[in-house]
Amino acid sequence: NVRDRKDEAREVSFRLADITKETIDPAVWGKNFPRQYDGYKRTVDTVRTRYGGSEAFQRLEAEPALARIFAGYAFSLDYREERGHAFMLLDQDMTRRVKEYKQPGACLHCHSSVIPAYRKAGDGDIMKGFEKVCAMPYTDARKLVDHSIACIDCHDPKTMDLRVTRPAFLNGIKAYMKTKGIDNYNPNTMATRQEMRGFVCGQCHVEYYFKGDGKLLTYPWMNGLKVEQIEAYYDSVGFNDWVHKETGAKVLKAQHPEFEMWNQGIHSRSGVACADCHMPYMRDGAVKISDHHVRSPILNIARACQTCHPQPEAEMKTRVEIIQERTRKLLDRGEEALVQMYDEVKRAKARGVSDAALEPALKLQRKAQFRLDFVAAENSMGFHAPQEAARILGEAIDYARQGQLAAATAVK
Amino acid sequence: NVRDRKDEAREVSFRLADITKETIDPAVWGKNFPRQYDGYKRTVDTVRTRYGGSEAFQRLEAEPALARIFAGYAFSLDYREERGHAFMLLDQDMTRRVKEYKQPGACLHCHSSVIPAYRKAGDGDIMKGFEKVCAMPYTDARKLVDHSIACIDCHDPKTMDLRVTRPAFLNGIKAYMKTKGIDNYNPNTMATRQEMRGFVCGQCHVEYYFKGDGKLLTYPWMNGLKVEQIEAYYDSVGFNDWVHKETGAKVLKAQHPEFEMWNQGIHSRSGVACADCHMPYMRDGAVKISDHHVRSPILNIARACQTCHPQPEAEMKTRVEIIQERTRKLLDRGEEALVQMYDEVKRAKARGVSDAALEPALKLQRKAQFRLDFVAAENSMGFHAPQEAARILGEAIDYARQGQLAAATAVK
Amino acid sequence: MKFIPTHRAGIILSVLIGAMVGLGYFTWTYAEGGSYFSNDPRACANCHIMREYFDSWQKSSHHSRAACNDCHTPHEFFPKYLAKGENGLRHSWKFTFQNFKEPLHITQTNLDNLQVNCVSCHEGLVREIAGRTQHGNSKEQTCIHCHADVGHGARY
Ligand code: HEC
Ligand code: HEC
Ligand code: HEC
Ligand code: HEC
Ligand code: HEC
Ligand code: HEC
Ligand code: HEC
Ligand code: HEC
Ligand code: HEC
Ligand code: HEC
Ligand code: HEC
Ligand code: HEC
Ligand code: HEC
Ligand code: HEC
Ligand SMILES: [Ca+2]
Ligand SMILES: [Ca+2]
Repeated sequence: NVRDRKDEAREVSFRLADITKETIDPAVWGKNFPRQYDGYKRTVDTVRTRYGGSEAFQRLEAEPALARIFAGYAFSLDYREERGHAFMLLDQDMTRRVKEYKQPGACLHCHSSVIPAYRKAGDGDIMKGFEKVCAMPYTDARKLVDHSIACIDCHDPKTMDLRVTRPAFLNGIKAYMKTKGIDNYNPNTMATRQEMRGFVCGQCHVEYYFKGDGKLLTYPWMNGLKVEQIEAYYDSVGFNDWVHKETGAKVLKAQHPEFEMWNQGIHSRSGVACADCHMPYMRDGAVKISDHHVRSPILNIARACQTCHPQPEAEMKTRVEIIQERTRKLLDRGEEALVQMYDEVKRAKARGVSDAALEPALKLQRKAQFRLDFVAAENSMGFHAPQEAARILGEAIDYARQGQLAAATAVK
Repeated sequence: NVRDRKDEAREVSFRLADITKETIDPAVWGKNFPRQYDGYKRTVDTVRTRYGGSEAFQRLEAEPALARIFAGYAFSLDYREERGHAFMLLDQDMTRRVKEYKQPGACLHCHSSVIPAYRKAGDGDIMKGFEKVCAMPYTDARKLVDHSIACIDCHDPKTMDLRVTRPAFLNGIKAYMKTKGIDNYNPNTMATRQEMRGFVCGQCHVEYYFKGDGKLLTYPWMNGLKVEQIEAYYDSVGFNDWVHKETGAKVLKAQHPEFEMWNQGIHSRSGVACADCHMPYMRDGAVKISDHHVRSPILNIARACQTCHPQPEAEMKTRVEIIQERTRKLLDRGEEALVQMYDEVKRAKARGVSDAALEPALKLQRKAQFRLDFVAAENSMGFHAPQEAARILGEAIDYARQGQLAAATAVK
Repeated sequence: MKFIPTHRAGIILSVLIGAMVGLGYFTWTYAEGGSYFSNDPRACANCHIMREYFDSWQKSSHHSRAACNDCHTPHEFFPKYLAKGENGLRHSWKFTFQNFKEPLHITQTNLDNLQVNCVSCHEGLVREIAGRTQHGNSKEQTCIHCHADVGHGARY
C-alpha cells in the first residue's frame, strides 16, 4: 500500500556496511544497495538472441570460415560468444587460448576487479602496478585477483559517482582527446555524467594490443577511433598480432570495438550512452534504479528502447534485426572473399611465385582482414553504427578481392 | 501585426476560380490558393548544396568515371544535376539525350502535366491514352502537352485531396502490393493520407523502363522494391538498357529510385514521407501551409527537420553530411573498381580471349553496374537509406572486382 | 533545490514590471500577454501559435496531472512570477512583431526550470538517480533525455 511504498522510498540507501577503496566484494556493497546487487547477480543468466545473448556457444562452429581466417592464431582454437559479467574471470581461465597458450597478466585488466592488486603491486601507485602486472605471466598474475567485475570498478566508494579506474583507458582516452585538441584529459574530472555512462564501459569494451616486451595493454587511439585511424597507428608502429598460417601475411585481430563503433553511430551523436540501453532504469518498488543486469537490450526492449522510441516492441526488434541482417550478409560476403583470396595465394605459391611478388597481395590481406574483423568482433552485429559497419565491410571486400586479383596475376 | 494575423487565420481558402479536371494552368488554381502557388513558383530557384541542390551542372564533368560507365549510352553525352520542378519540361526538351537520340512519348509521363492529353488520346480512357502516347515519337507527343508539373498532378480539383493519376505508378504499385498479398490495390481509395504524402512523389521519382516495342512505361516492382528484386525482374524478362561500348556487356541503367530507396530507410519505416521533408509545413501569417517550394531540405533545415529533431541546424546538417560522405567514398571506390574492370576486359580481348570466355565477367559487370548506379542515380547521396545504400555499394564493389578477376584469369 | 529569491532577482523583477508598463497597452493586452499570469492552460492557447502545444498536451500522458505552468514555470512564488513576467514579455513582444524562429524551441533557462519541476513532482521515485552530478560538473542527466514525450506526446 501507499504508506509502505513511501517508507520504502525513504530508506533507499541505508549505510549498513562501510565501503572503502579496498572493498571488492559486491556482497558487502550489496548490503547498502541491495537492489543494484540483485540485478548484478543476475548476469549469470544465459539466454540467446539471434546474433547475441549470453550463451557461450562456439563461434568457430557457427561460422566455419573463422577457423581459416584465424589460421595460426589462438582464436582458431576456441572463440566463443561472450556471456554475462559474472563469468568474465571464469571464462578467461577456461578458454583454450589461455590454457594452451602463454598469455600475459595484461589480460586481467578487463576480466577482474584488479585495481587493488595494481595498487599493491605498485606500492600505492596504480599506474606502476598496472605496468608491472601486465608484464607478468598470466598464471602468476592470476593469483593477485579473485573476483570478476565488481561495484568498485565503476563506482567511487565514497560518493557512488561513476568513475573510471582502468589505466589503459585513462591513457587511451587522453591520447584520443589530444587528437581533438584537448590536452591532459581526465574523464574523472572533466566528463559529464552522461559521458561517464559510456566511459565506464569503454574501460573494457574496446580494441587493444599489448605493446612491446612489457606487454603493456594499450588502446590504439592515437589517431582517432575509426578503423582506418587505428590501422594507421598499428602500421606506424609496425605491429601485427600474428602471421597468417595459410598465406604468411602479417595480420591484425580486432577485439570487441564496441566503444569505438558506438562512437561512429547516431545514438552516440545524440548523447545516448551504453548504460541507457544496457542498464536502463527500472522501477523497483517505490524507486527507480539502474538495472544492473547488464545484457542484450533485445531481452528488455520495453525499458531499453521504448521510453525514447514509442513504437511497439515487435517493431523495435524488427528494426534491430533488419540492421543486423544487412550486416550479417555483408560479413558473409567478406568472409567468402577472404577465403577465396587465401586459396588464390596458395595457388600462386604452388605455381612458384616468390614471397616478394606476393607482398602486395599480403598487404591487401592485412587491410581486408582487419576491417572484416572490426565488424565481426564488434558485438552488436552492426547495430551500434549501421552505416559505418557497412562502409567498413565494403572496404574489406574491396581489399580482399584486390588481394585475390593480385595473387592471381602475380608472376614468379 | 496581431490584428492582421487574427483576421488572416479566418480566411484560409477563398474560392474565386472554378477548377475542373481539365484545368492545368496553376495560375488559375493560384487564384484560390495564392500561398501554395507562390511557393510553387519558387521552384525556379537555383542554389547548390554539397551533393544536391538545384543547379544543373554537368555530372559528367564533376565525375569523369561516369562517361566510361555509360559508354555507348545517351547518358555519356549529357547528364546533369536535376533542378526544380519548374524546369522539368524545359530540361527534357534541352537535353542532348533528346536532341540527339530518338526518344518515345513515354518520357512525358513524368515531365509534364499530361493527364488531360492522355484522356484525349484515349477518348476518355486515360490508361488507353497513356499506352498510345508512350508509343509515339517524342517530338509528336511533345505537341500534346505544354506545362510542367501542375497542381492537378497531385490534387483532386474538387476536394483538393491528394491523389495519384500517373498510370505507370498505378500499375506499379498494384504489382508491388500483390507481392505483399494485397490484390487490386488502388492508392486513391486505400492509402492513408500519410501514405499519399509519399505516393504523389512516387509517381515519378522511381526506377523505370520502357517495355517492349510499345515503349510502355513500366515500374519494375513485380518482385519488390529492393535492388536485387528489381534486377531479378529485369533478368527474368531479359531486359537491358544498352550494350556497354567498352566491354560489350548487356547492362542496366538505374534512374532516380528515390521512392524505392526511401522505402528501405528508417524514415519511411517511421511513417515520415517525402512531403514531410521536401514540402514541410510553414507558417504564412496565421495559417500553416505546405511549402510548395519543393527542394533540398538542406536549404530549409529548420522546417524540414527541426519539428522532429530538436538538435541545432548545424548539427542536422553535419548528420546529413556524414551519411553522404560515407556514401560518396564507397561510390568512388565502386567507380574505380568498375573502370579497372573495363580495362581488364579490354586487355583480355587484346589477348584474344573469346566473347564466350568473357561471358562470366560481363554478367558480373551487369550486376555491379546496376547496383552502383542504383545509389549514384538516387538523388540523396545515400541519405534516404544510409545502411542500405552502403550495403548495395558493398555488393557492387564485390561484383566489379570479381568481374575484373574473371577477366584477368579468362583463358582463350 | 528551493529557489530563494535574491536581491538581484527582485531588481530584475521591478525593472521588468516597469518595462511592461512602458510597452504599453497594445502588446500586452491585445496579444494577451496577461495570459501568462493565469494557471489555466487555455490562457496559453490564447496565442494561436501555442495552440498545437495545447492540443498535444491534451493528448499527452500528463494532461490530467500537470498543466502548462506545472512544468514550464518554477513552483515557488517569486521565481514563478519572475519567469512568467520574463517569458510573457518576450513572447508577447516576439508574437507582435513575428520575429521568432520556428519551430519553437524551449530555451535553456526554461529547460532548467522544467527539469526542476519533473524532479519536484517525482522526487520519491527518482531520488536514487536524480541530483547526481559528476565531480563538480553539474551537467545533470535530464529527464527528457528519455521522457521527451510526457508533455506533448511523441514527436512523430
Ligand atoms: C541505442 C542502444 C544501444 C547503445 C547506446 C549501446 N548498445 Fe550495445 N547493443 C545494443 C543492441 C540492440 C545490441 C544487439 C543485442 C543482440 O543482438 O542481442 C547490442 C549489443 C551489445 C553487446 C553484445 C551483447 C550480447 O548480447 O552479446 C555488447 C557487449 C554491447 N552492446 C556493448 C555496448 C557498449 C560498451 C556500448 C557503449 C560504448 C553500447 N553497447 C551502446 C544497443 C545499444
Ligand atoms: C572490467 C571490464 C569491463 C567493464 C568495465 C564492462 N565490461 Fe561488459 N564485459 C566484459 C567482459 C570481459 C565480458 C565477457 C564476459 C564473458 O564472456 O565471460 C563482458 C560482457 C558484456 C556484455 C555481454 C553480456 C551477454 O549477455 O552476452 C554486455 C552487454 C556488456 N558487457 C556491456 C557492458 C556495459 C554496458 C558496461 C558499462 C556499463 C560494461 N559492459 C562494462 C568486461 C567489462
Ligand atoms: C581491453 C579489455 C580486455 C582485455 C585486455 C582482454 N579482454 Fe577478454 N574480453 C573483453 C571483453 C569486453 C569481452 C566481451 C566481448 C567479446 O567477447 O567480444 C571479452 C571476452 C573474452 C572471452 C569470452 C569470449 C571468447 O572470446 O571466447 C574470453 C575467453 C577472453 N575475453 C579472454 C581473454 C584473454 C585470454 C585475454 C588476454 C590475452 C583477454 N581476454 C584480454 C575485454 C578484454
Ligand atoms: C536514461 C533514460 C531515463 C532517464 C534519463 C529518466 N528516466 Fe524515467 N524511466 C526510464 C525508464 C526505462 C522507465 C521505465 C521503468 C520501468 O518500467 O520499470 C522510466 C520510468 C519513469 C517513471 C514511471 C515509473 C512508473 O512505473 O510509474 C517516471 C515517473 C519517471 N521515469 C520519471 C523520471 C524523471 C522525473 C526523470 C529525471 C529525474 C527521469 N525519469 C529520467 C528511463 C529514464
Ligand atoms: C559495469 C559498471 C557497473 C558496475 C560493475 C556496477 N555499477 Fe552501479 N551503476 C552503473 C551505472 C552506469 C549507473 C548509473 C549512474 C548514473 O546514471 O550516473 C549505476 C548506478 C548505481 C547506483 C545509483 C542508483 C541507480 O541505480 O542508478 C547505485 C546505488 C549503484 N549503481 C550500486 C552498485 C552496486 C551495489 C554495484 C555492485 C553490486 C554496482 N553498482 C556495480 C554501473 C555499474
Ligand atoms: C535515450 C534515448 C534512446 C534510447 C534509450 C534508444 N534510442 Fe534509438 N534513437 C535515439 C535517437 C536520439 C536516435 C537518432 C534519431 C533521432 O534523432 O530521432 C535514435 C535512432 C534509432 C534508430 C535509427 C538509426 C539507425 O541506425 O537506423 C534505430 C533503429 C533505433 N534508434 C533503435 C533503438 C533500439 C533498438 C533501442 C534499444 C535497444 C534504442 N534505439 C534505444 C534515442 C534512443
Ligand atoms: C527525412 C527526410 C526526407 C524524406 C522523408 C525524403 N527525403 Fe529526399 N532528401 C532528403 C535530404 C536530406 C536530401 C539531400 C539533399 C541535398 O543533398 O542537398 C534529399 C534529396 C532528395 C532529392 C535530390 C534533391 C536535390 O537537392 O537535388 C530528391 C529528388 C528527393 N530527395 C526526393 C525524395 C522523394 C521522392 C522522397 C519520398 C519517396 C523523399 N525524397 C523523402 C530528405 C528526405
Ligand atoms: C510529374 C512527375 C513528378 C512528380 C509528381 C514529382 N516530381 Fe519531383 N521532379 C520531377 C522531375 C522531372 C524533376 C527534375 C526537374 C529538372 O531537372 O528539370 C524533379 C525534381 C525534384 C527535386 C529536385 C529539386 C532540386 O532543387 O534539385 C526534388 C527535391 C523533388 N523533385 C521532389 C519531389 C517531391 C517531394 C514530390 C512529391 C511531393 C515530387 N518531387 C513529385 C518529377 C516529378
Ligand atoms: C518515371 C518518371 C520519369 C520518366 C519516365 C522520365 N523521367 Fe526524366 N526525370 C525524372 C525525375 C524524377 C527526374 C529528377 C531526378 C533525376 O534527375 O535523377 C528527371 C530528370 C530528368 C532530366 C534532368 C537531369 C538529367 O538527367 O540531365 C532530364 C534531362 C530528363 N529527366 C530527361 C528524360 C528523358 C529524355 C526521358 C525519356 C527517355 C525521361 N526523362 C523520362 C522522371 C522521369
Ligand atoms: C508535387 C505534388 C504537388 C503539386 C504539384 C502541388 N501540390 Fe499542393 N500539396 C501537395 C502535398 C503533398 C500537400 C499536403 C497534403 C496533405 O498533407 O494531405 C499539398 C497541400 C496543398 C493544399 C492544402 C493546404 C496545405 O498547404 O497543406 C493546398 C491548398 C494546395 N496544396 C494547393 C496547391 C496548388 C494551388 C498547387 C499548384 C500551384 C499545388 N498545390 C501543387 C503536393 C502538391
Ligand atoms: C516527421 C518526423 C521527421 C522529420 C521531418 C525528419 N525526421 Fe529524421 N528521424 C525521424 C524518425 C522517426 C527517425 C528514426 C529514429 C527514431 O525513431 O527516433 C529519424 C532518424 C533520423 C536519423 C538517424 C537515422 C540514420 O539514418 O542515421 C537522422 C540522421 C535523421 N533522422 C536526420 C533527419 C534530417 C536531416 C531531416 C530533415 C531533412 C529529418 N531527419 C527529418 C523523424 C523525422
Ligand atoms: C508534463 C510536462 C509538460 C506540460 C504539462 C506542458 N509541457 Fe510544454 N514542454 C514540455 C517539455 C518536456 C518540452 C520540451 C520538449 C523537447 O525539448 O523535446 C516542452 C516544450 C514546450 C514548448 C516549446 C517547443 C519545444 O519543442 O521545445 C512549448 C511552446 C510548450 N511546451 C508549451 C506548452 C503549453 C502551452 C502547455 C499547456 C497547454 C504545455 N507546454 C504543457 C513539458 C510539458
Ligand atoms: C502572447 C502570445 C503567447 C501566449 C499567451 C503564450 N505564448 Fe508561449 N510563445 C509565444 C511566442 C511568440 C513564442 C516564441 C518565442 C521565441 O521564439 O523566443 C513562445 C514560446 C514558448 C515556449 C518556448 C520558448 C521558450 O521561451 O522556452 C514555451 C515553453 C512557451 N511559449 C510556453 C507558454 C506557456 C506555458 C504559456 C501560458 C502560460 C504561453 N507560452 C503563452 C507566444 C505566446
Ligand atoms: C505537477 C506534477 C508533475 C510534474 C511537474 C511532472 N509530472 Fe510526471 N507525473 C505526475 C503524476 C501525478 C503522474 C502519474 C502518477 C505517477 O506515476 O507518479 C506522472 C507520471 C509520469 C510518468 C509515467 C507516465 C508516463 O507518461 O510514462 C513519467 C515518465 C513522468 N511522469 C515523467 C515526468 C517528466 C519527465 C516531467 C517533467 C518534464 C514530469 N513528469 C513532470 C506528475 C507530474
Ligand atoms: Ca553475448
Ligand atoms: Ca538537384
